[in-house]
Amino acid sequence: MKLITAIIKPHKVDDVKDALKAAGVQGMTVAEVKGFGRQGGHTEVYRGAEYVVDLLPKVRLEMVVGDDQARAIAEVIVTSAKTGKIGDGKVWITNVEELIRIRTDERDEDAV
Amino acid sequence: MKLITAIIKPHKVDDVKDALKAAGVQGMTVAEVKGFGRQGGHTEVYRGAEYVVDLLPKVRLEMVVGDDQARAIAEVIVTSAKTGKIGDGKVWITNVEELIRIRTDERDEDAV
Amino acid sequence: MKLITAIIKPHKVDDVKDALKAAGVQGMTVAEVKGFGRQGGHTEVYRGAEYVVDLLPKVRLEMVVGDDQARAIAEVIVTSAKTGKIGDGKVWITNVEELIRIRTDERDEDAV
Amino acid sequence: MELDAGAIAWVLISTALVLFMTPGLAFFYGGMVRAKNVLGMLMQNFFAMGILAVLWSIVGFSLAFGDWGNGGLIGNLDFFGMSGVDQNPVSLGDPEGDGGGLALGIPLILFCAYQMTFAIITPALITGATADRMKFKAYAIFISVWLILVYSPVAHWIFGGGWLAQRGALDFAGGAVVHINAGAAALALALLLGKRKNWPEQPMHPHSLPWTLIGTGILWFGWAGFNAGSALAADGVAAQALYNTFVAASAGMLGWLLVEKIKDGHATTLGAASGAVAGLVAITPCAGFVGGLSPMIIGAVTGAICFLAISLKYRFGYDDSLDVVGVHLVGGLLGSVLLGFFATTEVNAAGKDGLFFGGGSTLLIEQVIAAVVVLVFSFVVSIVIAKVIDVAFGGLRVTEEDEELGLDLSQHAETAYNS
Amino acid sequence: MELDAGAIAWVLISTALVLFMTPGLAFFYGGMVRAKNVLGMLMQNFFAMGILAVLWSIVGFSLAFGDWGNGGLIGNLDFFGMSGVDQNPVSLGDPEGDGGGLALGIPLILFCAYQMTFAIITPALITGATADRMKFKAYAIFISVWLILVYSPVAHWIFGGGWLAQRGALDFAGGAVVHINAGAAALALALLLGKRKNWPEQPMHPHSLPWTLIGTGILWFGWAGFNAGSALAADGVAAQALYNTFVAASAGMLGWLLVEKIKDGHATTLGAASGAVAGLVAITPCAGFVGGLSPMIIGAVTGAICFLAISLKYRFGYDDSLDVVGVHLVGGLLGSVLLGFFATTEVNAAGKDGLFFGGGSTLLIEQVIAAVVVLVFSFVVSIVIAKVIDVAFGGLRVTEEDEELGLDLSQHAETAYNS
Amino acid sequence: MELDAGAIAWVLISTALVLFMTPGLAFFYGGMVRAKNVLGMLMQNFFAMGILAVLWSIVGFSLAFGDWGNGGLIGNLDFFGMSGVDQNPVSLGDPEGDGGGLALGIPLILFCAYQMTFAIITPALITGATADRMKFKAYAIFISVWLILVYSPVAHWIFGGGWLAQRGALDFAGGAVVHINAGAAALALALLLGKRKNWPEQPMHPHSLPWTLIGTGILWFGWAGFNAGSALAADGVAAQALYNTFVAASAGMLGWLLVEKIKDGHATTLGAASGAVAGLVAITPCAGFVGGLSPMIIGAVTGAICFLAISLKYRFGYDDSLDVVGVHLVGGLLGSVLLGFFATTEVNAAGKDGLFFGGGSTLLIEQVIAAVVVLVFSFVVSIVIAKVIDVAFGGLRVTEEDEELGLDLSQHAETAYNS
Ligand SMILES: Nc1ncnc2c1ncn2[C@@H]1O[C@H](COP(=O)(O)OP(=O)(O)O)[C@@H](O)[C@H]1O
Ligand SMILES: Nc1ncnc2c1ncn2[C@@H]1O[C@H](COP(=O)(O)OP(=O)(O)O)[C@@H](O)[C@H]1O
Ligand SMILES: Nc1ncnc2c1ncn2[C@@H]1O[C@H](COP(=O)(O)OP(=O)(O)O)[C@@H](O)[C@H]1O
Repeated sequence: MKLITAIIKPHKVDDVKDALKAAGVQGMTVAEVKGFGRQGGHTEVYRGAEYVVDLLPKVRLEMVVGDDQARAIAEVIVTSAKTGKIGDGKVWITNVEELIRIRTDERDEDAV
Repeated sequence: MKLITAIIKPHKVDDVKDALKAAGVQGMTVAEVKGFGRQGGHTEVYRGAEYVVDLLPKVRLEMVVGDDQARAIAEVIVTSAKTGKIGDGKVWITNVEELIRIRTDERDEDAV
Repeated sequence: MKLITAIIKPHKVDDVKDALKAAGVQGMTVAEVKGFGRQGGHTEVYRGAEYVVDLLPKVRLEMVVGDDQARAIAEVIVTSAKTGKIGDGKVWITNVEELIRIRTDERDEDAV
Repeated sequence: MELDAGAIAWVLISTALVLFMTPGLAFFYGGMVRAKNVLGMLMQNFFAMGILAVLWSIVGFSLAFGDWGNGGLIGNLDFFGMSGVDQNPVSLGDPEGDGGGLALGIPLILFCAYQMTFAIITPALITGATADRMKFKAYAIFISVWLILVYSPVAHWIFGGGWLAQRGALDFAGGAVVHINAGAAALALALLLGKRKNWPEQPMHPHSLPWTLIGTGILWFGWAGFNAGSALAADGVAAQALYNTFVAASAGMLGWLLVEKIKDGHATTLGAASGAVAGLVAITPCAGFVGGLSPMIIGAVTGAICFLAISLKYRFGYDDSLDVVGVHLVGGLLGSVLLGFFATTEVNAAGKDGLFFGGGSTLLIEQVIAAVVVLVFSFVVSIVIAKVIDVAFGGLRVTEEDEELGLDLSQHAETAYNS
Repeated sequence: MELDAGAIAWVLISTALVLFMTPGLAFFYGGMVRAKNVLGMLMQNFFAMGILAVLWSIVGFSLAFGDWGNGGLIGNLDFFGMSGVDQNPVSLGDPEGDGGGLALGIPLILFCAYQMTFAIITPALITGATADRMKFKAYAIFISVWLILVYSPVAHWIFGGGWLAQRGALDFAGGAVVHINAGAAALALALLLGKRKNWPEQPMHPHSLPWTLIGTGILWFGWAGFNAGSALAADGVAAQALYNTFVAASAGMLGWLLVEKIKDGHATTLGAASGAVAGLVAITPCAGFVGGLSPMIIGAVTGAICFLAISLKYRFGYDDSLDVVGVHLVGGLLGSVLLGFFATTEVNAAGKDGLFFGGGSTLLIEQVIAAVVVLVFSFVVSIVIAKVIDVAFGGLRVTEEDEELGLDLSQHAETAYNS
Repeated sequence: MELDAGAIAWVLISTALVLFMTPGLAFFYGGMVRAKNVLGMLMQNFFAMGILAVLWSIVGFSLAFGDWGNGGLIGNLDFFGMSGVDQNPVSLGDPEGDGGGLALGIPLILFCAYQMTFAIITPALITGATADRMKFKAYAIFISVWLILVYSPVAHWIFGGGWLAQRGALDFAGGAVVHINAGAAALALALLLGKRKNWPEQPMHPHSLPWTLIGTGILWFGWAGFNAGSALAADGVAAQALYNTFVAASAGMLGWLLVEKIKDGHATTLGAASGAVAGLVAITPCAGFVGGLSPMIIGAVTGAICFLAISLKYRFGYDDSLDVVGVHLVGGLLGSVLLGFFATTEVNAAGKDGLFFGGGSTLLIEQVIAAVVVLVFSFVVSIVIAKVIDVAFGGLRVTEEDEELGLDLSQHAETAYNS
């Protein structure tokens, strides 16, 4: 199995989720994170003191999928998360050695 | 070394933590996340507008452990996090190439 | 490519970020997490009931980097995050099979 | 009339209470928007407390209450720049003579301050309709102009003894002057601004209902000053108005929750808050003119109908984001019209008898006329003001990027929550 | 007595202040529960503002204050449906004659509104004991019935010139009527409902102490209206009551923190809030009857003892989740009994002298009797009401899944916080 | 003078309003600190409500108001332990005779309670300068001693008819007694404590601007009691003071935002809040002595200048964390001095005419003298008190680890937010 991790823009979460559902993904885990990157940041001002804030709100998705689906699903994410503007984020794939579904003790591909 | 990642139900955190402590785990990192899965969601209503919320609160644990302990520890998590009801979550194992303890510069198994 | 994950103390985030920028890192993702470890915890008291809280605030950084830079960057993190006091955290490296930049569809080293 | 320490004490605190309602409103609304827009919402409300107090002092008060009782469009500039607004008892128009007038046991400066708090919160009510997408600059200009061109004239027509009051319309504390007025402007702006991006396809959950609830608590509390303070004396009518206000809020909550529970299957916290506010809106024009169980009926009916009214925006497709139309316009209309049925001189000799209390349909007709006049006037002039700002000052709405980023960062360079 | 504008002004604002206490209480409690239950808590309190105002108006006020001074179980239905509750000065019982009575310089409708706010907050106090596990429906029925069967009679016995008042018990603003009464019901419900799942093994930290603190601030502020408003006039007794209230809260905080610091090693924020509330509870019956340093002593003693009292629930194993018993029942008992020591007619000629002020033990005995009677009555009737609801309306407690999911989602289909 | 129910009603509620300001201040400040220090901040403010009320009752009130009108350093112990603080009308000094004195239509116990709320909030203002790094124990001792050694004497000099009042300085509600006084102590402590770790290199964003905004709303609301309550009667001067207070806050906001927008490019929410508070500070000494457009000018000028003043700390390198010096010291100085220009006896016969109203420079000079005296006295004595605590009680500042961990955990063993 493979673990796909994606960092995307917050307002794209619903689009990506819908696309993934359509592509047959049945489970994933989502976290609110902050991203540092080329997108740069913005300036905040508090009582005259200016701060450059270069950590922007992003959403992190992770899902374990079958070996053969990994690339296709990564493409689905890329397509549905794209706005074409800087800061769209990244997707990466790592290898998973073992996966267990807690409820049933099912393993690996069965547990996806 | 191996990295064990587990997605579990929030109210099981204490049980799992206790079980892991008992099993000799000395460190882990915990995050509040949201999960999408078979468990489905629930409906929320705001001024007459209904929304299906399919992201449910979950907790994500991650811990790097020695190669030989990985499977046993995964089992400990599975056992202690199980309620038998849908939505119990997943555990997966990936390979770690190197681990460093920041404080001491210790490496790999010494750094666990 | 490699994925470097680091768990550090919250007040070290700015130092580490600056050091990473200086070392040429162009992107990373940051999350607020809680850490359990040797550092132990502290006691909280609410209306006479004492609780030991052993999950402490930590920050989790993750960044995908080129294979050849991984070790150097891990060292940068270790150096800049070190206070020498217990609880400084961990850094670990895992292998990434594929990386995609969503905006441009660039792959792997180009996508970093 | 001479100064009356009891009356002064009550109007002093009432003024403070109504002033406190605008922060209350800020949080009532602020809890309902997304986290990236909460400061935008709070700022719009607090800024209203800044600019409108100053404009009211300089010119608004004079336009509304100068030349009390003239039957024209607007007052005059006698009180321009606070001139003549002193500590003597209020004596406007010709209180002793035939022309009618207003004589009170409180100083004119206090009357001006009390009315100032109304002039602040009325435009602030509009912010619920423009949430998440209006430029701060455009907003600032809009409410400033609106105070002069809409609020002050309408206040003059009714509170200032003007033509609607002379025809015989009643409005104890601002059903028409405040709620219909602001509600119509809110509708106008919601239409001109267009929908929030992705509305209604994507859910936009309230980011913090506790804020909304604490705002509700403050509004409910402050409404004591709004309605019972409008007696401008510490007397039986003020007492009646206070009781009516509180019980109408309660009944409004129950009316809303009942229909909500039947229709949606749940009694929600946001529903409780919304119903209470709907009841408060409806009782506003009636507070000092009705008695017995009438306030309860007015509250309950309005709570139930306002719940139904908030779905209009989905039917007609305008994005009245936080339901200013559904709650304030509809609630204000209901209150103003129901007064035509429930008013009774048993409760207030200075009032009238409505249809149910032997007064025939005279009052009812005047209530409808006043409501429609204010609605149309406010709607039309608001459209004109907004259009002019749109053209002359660089647009009403923030850019798409700024909307996505949120008002807090794009308009004010701040974020609400940090660690 | 004639209407007195100063008294009216003060009771008007006092009514608003006490009304505002219920939102304050909502947040005081709401901050202490877990994030998934905060709306459940807020809703229970706000809903009390809805249903109880209506029931009070229709029947509760009449049951408590109709036939003032009758020595039986309850008043009558003279004021049913607000009939006769008008703007004339309060004149209940036979104020001029021998039978005793209540004559005030405020309108009856204002007295009704003021008492209404007490009738709202008293049942609302109970929510702290039932937190996180009571069905909303069961709660709604419970407080409605409790208002009629428990609150109204007890209010009649003491505030309505009934048998406990006639025997000679003093209760300035509700030590027995409000705090012992609600505290006993809270104990009853905590016992019937059983413990929250995993209590006390798993920690259930307050999810937002700032909410608790702002609730404390609102309660403290509103208590001015609760206690000093109970003078029902703007006079020296009201002034004394206000000072006593504030200083007792302060001393309550210090008493609690001192013992907490010694016992636990820390002076906590939650302790400061809890101690202040304990002091406020204790001074409630005493506010207009004690003077000098007495309020400080009463506050400090109560703060210290209440801190110790909250550990009773661990000893006896009932889950009084937010310590309604430890703070309100124990605090109410302490205040009521200490009044038997500290009361003095130097401060209030209409009061009595306690043991320390030359009055012997007469008052003390009556205070104990009244406290015990109210405690037992409320506890027993609450058990009965709850049992009936349990059997007849489908249970008091939410399912295990719903408890785990939280009240916000399971009872109200909402979540408190979103991004 | 006889008791006056209207005056009593107004001062009763004013007392409650000022009491409510300290929780307001707690949140105004609490929102600005980082999440790990918010309870530390809230606790310091709430604790002030505990300890200072008790100390004020026992000795502070007597030191400030005992022997009214004596020209020395301090009052006497006539009122020690609340002795003689009864329900009779205030009659201090020799009101009928030549020596001057204070006669009011409110009970002495109410006057004591009202002044108590000032004695609470003044030391609490200091917490903004010591944020995030002062030991709770050191803080507790500091404010206790400061109340006795600094606040009570200064209150005596001005409010107690002492030497500064006799020279001719005016201070309606505490420009010098409260704001300059607290601001100077804040500067002293900021210097002694040193900077927060990593300040100013690392940003320390406000963790929740909504808290700051709700605090602002409460402060604004409560300031009605602070300033208009200081008339100690429900009369024309109180009315004038109320209007002046509200409009100065509004103008202060506009002044601040204008300069901020020009200088930083944005009008911020925190700026709106800060400007309003600056305006409120400046109008405090002036509230009952100025009229017409003067309050607007005073507010606007102060808002603008305070915005510039907050950058002083970066220039001089002291860490006045939440700008107590920039807002309260500078704002208090401006208000006190501007009164020398804008005061007019047209508004208050008991006041004086300033430079712009035909009074020449007499008043202005006295205003400057009073301001400087209070500033220097408070600064010097604060340094001494803090130094003694530092040496004798184990230091002022928490350890580096505790600062990193946050005050909530290290001082109070609590965390503010949980799930
Ligand atoms: N090397 C990386 N490793 C992990 N996350 C990254 C990396 N580079 C970027 N990111 C994440 O992706 C987000 C977008 O990256 P950015 O460089 O701003 O734009 P783009 O993806 O369009 O090139 C960042 O905010 C960060 O969260
Ligand atoms: N393929 C997956 N990859 C990552 N996380 C997953 C995956 N499937 C499920 N999860 C996580 O596990 C949680 C539980 O999954 P769910 O399908 O609801 O129930 P169950 O684990 O009982 O089959 C989800 O909420 C999600 O957080
Ligand atoms: N085996 C592990 N796997 C993942 N995270 C760990 C592990 N051990 C420690 N951590 C993280 O590192 C943090 C610091 O670890 P700790 O043992 O307290 O101190 P130190 O790193 O100095 O040995 C922990 O709070 C936790 O977040």
